[in-house]
Amino acid sequence: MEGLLPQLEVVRKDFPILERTLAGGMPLVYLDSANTSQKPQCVIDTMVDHLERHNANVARAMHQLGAEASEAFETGRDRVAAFIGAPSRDEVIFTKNASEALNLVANTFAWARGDLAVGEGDEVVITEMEHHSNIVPWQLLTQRTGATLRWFGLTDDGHLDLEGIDDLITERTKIVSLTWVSNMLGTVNPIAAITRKAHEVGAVVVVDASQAAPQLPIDLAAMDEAERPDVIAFTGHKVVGPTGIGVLWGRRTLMEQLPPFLGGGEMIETVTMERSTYAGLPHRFEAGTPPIVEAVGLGAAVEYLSDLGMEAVHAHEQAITAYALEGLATVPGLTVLGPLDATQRGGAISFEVDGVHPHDIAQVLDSRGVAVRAGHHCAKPAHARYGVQSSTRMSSYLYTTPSEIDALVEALEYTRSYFKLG
Amino acid sequence: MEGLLPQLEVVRKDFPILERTLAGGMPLVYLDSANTSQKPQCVIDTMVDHLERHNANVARAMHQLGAEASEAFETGRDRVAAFIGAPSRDEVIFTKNASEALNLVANTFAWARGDLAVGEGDEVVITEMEHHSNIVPWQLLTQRTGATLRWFGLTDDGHLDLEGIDDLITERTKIVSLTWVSNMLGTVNPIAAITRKAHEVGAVVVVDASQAAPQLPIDLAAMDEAERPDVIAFTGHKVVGPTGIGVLWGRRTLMEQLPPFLGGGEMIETVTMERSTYAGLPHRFEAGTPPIVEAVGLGAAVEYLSDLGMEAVHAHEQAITAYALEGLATVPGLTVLGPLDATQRGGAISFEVDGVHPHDIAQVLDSRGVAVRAGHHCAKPAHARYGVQSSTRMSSYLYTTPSEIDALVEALEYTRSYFKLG
Amino acid sequence: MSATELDALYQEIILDHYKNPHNKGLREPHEAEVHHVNPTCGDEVTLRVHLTGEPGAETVADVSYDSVGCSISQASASVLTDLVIGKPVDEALAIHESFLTLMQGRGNVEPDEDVLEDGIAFAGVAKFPARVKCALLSWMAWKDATARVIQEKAS
Amino acid sequence: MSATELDALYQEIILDHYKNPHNKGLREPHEAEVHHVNPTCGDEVTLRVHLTGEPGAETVADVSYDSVGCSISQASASVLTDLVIGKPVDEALAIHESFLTLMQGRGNVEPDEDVLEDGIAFAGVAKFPARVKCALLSWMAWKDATARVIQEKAS
Ligand SMILES: Cc1ncc(COP(=O)(O)O)c(C=O)c1O
Ligand SMILES: Cc1ncc(COP(=O)(O)O)c(C=O)c1O
Repeated sequence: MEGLLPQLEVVRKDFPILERTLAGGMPLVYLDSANTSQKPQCVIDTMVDHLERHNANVARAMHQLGAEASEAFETGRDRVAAFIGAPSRDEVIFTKNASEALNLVANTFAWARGDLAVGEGDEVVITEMEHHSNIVPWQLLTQRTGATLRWFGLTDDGHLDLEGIDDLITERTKIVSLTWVSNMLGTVNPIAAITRKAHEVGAVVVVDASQAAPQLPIDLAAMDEAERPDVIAFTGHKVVGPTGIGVLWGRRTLMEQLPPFLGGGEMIETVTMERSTYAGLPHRFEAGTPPIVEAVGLGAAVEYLSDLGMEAVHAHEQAITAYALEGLATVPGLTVLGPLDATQRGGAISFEVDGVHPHDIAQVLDSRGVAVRAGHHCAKPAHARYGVQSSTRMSSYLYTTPSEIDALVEALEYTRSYFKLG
Repeated sequence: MEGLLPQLEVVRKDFPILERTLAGGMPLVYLDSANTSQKPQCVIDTMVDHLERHNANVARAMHQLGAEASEAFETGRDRVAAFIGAPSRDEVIFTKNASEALNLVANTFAWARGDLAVGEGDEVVITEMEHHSNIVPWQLLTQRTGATLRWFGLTDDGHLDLEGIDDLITERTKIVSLTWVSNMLGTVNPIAAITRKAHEVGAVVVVDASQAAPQLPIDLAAMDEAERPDVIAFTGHKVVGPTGIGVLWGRRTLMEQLPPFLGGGEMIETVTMERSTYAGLPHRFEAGTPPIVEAVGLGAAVEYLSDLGMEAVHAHEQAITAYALEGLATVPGLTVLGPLDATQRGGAISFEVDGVHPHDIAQVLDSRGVAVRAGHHCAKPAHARYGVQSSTRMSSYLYTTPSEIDALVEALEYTRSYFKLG
Repeated sequence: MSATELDALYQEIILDHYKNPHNKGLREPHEAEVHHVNPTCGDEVTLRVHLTGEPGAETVADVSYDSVGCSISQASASVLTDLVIGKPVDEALAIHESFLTLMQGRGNVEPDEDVLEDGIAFAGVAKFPARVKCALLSWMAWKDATARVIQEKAS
Repeated sequence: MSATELDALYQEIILDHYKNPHNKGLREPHEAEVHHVNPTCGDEVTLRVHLTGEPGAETVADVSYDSVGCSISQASASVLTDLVIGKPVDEALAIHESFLTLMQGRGNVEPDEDVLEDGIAFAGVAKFPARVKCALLSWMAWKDATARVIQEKAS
């Protein structure tokens, strides 16, 4: 099959969990990577080496272990900056996950004064395909400031409905926040065009890159400034890195204007009992001990991806997704939610099967070793838009093979026969 | 020496980093544990096993890996709950560190309405010995709500000045937030008495247990309710656990009344584009993918401490601290900041040496393999109170030996001679 | 999970109740209506309770519901209504307790067929932590609704 | 770190400047005063700059400062003032650049004694990342203050 990662079988050996067998001796077919990705040995080993040999707190410590830990931690930041082509490495802020990164922006906007202040008459625009983590923070912001929340609807075939864009993005728009790649529909959104439009009216653009960073090559510095988002957020555990770390890249001139988020150690310049002044970027938004071993692990993770080449990872995802769409089309009663053209979408495919509830599908699949997700995938509004309450989602990644897709399709056939569907 | 951990040399073998040698072949003498603790092999191995064999997202995943990961994650919560004697395991909320835990409380109080609302005329009381992470959040809260920030001063010998307590804790007091054990002075504060007093006026009591949890046995359920804080916060990396995880224990009836902090995946009950409702504790305050492998590691860490016995760990700290205070007293020109009686303090000892700046002390110590911290230790106001701009701090832990203290004292003598101080 | 465990989960009784749920559809009269959601998967139930009799000695006169969800959650709602309708509230609560114990027993609790009748088919569910919530959704809703009616009557 | 590296860090010249700092104490006249802090350790410097001459061709007429900090930060302030006072601003900025390069070179940059004079004693500091900030504190303050004066004069 064209487009697959060269030496896929060798790549798979990098991921120890893929050797696991499950109950009944079933080999693991892991198709839940949009939920969280598996970790290559090099990421695990790098973390272990750090904990066993270089563990110390960073920035504050002047001894040799402290210097080693600080160097390892900041190298993690350099690598992440390189991974997304950040215009400046100081614009890379470590959070605990993508959700915190998005909340950081929404929460600080609530306290912003001057140009960035949000209040009555102002509007925040999101979309109906957002993950809850890119909906609730903006609900809280608008409820708390009296601003209005608005959103792009979706077309029947799973795209953003851009028809009303001129009515939606206006002089009243302060912030536009949207996902690059949908975790439910797989849709890849036209980030550059929407950003350009939003910038024309002076709005700040926040992009949830949680599903984009794992699969698309990103080069912020190479983007036309008018089309470059002001903030992007993603999460470590979906890019073969550990949990406990997320990334917020934010344009310096914006982030320097936003008030502090969490207050405490490391984010200060000076503290008296009466008042404090704050450190520069990135520390200003990194209160307390940062996720040190996680940044070290994330650094190794993005290095691993860069060594494979994000172009190659992307091509692999597209090949597998095309193959999966074909395979799923052969299952009677199965309907895919979202775009059907693999070249226009990411690797998460949500679907329904007539007559079987997603839970029951996932359960039977699991008995065959096939791990998928069932439920609303933290995208209730998008499900509601298509009149479904939940769906089953398969999501591939760089280690997914065509034969795993075959196993999924077979297991779906088995599910249908298990529940005695004609 | 009495009070030391039995089989200290065997215990030390649990910590791989303690075998390290530094530049010049110097063995590591790690006396910076109040900054971050070292990790036993069992914690590292548990994390590796999780990443290599059980990695999946939690709660959302219905497949076998998901069930294993959820079980491992929630077992981490059970273990932490047992470690502090939490009245209910659902009151244990995972944050990214102690700083986030403290900010979570301060930040949500800013949006609280009704009984918990904070505004003009209300007062928040802290102390002059707080870590910046327990100062800045309350500065932000009071600045943003128009409330007033007040604080306990310190006595010359490093204790809270409780003289004016009746004037400080009054009907106007909404929140009292203070540290259990000072990370700079070592002082152990009378938490029970202050909590009782604060509860009498209806104030909420927040306790920063970042330095207490590593060294004192804590049993919340056993405390008289009137004397039990409403919230305690601590951080994983100081209790031989990983970075990237902190703990907030909060009384259910309080936490259920506070508005949401971060919004997103897992903290919701239901989401529509217009509005959302929120999940119960602990999920209500755990937006997004939690620190999964970190919770698993932290669970192993507190198990490790419980197996040693927190009474024994505490006795060890006290024995080492007493020995260190004796040793430091022999160094000419050295002044300890904080209480001089080991039974009344924790294991962090900050000091000054006439004629040498703390940076320079730490540097020369480091050339002998002795790792200490120099600076303000995120406690600028406490330093200012004693008229010093920075200090050197040694901090021991359960793996510290008397001969490491000897090495410190010797290295301090060497420092004096290096800088040609009589 | 082996095929046998799968069969233990999806007993015929469960699949029958799933395909032909009893007492589904909201009915009058009722004194309380509650709406419960499983936040992880989105399964939902709206459930009504109608109690008759003197305070302290009420009887479950009717339970009706409307729901979306998987086979386990649908079937357990159906079984619930069969078990409690017509029973004194005390006895119904005891059945609830017994079902809860079975579900939380991780597969180590022996169900009592005299008490749980068709409910014993759910014994296999207890081995699937992720599905226990599905089985309990309507049971928790029923307990909540019943408690509300009793509290209201008392006040 | 070996004893030799320690000696490379604490060169006699540095300890001399530390014990007898040049130009310490705030003086008049000045056109800008800045206050810089090293957030990690708390070291502080207040620094004043007095420039003379035509816009575009200013001379550093005076630099004075008050500071608290370690031997490295104190000595580097002292050396800074020796190096820049009396120099044309352009030349002083070039010296600044050269000192910065030395400090950020991780020990791989060969210092030019003709340009840096006593400043070459700081070559050993470059190997200690945690101390580089100490050495740069007053230099950054000076550049900041100088930029402010020039900007003010221009506007
Ligand atoms: C007393 C005290 N409070 C709070 C903190 C903050 O902990 P963290 O940096 O893990 O958020 C620390 C440690 O740095 C501490 O010693
Ligand atoms: C599109 C999208 N946004 C945000 C998130 C939240 O990421 P996290 O749970 O790591 O905060 C996810 C994943 O769960 C996602 O898929």
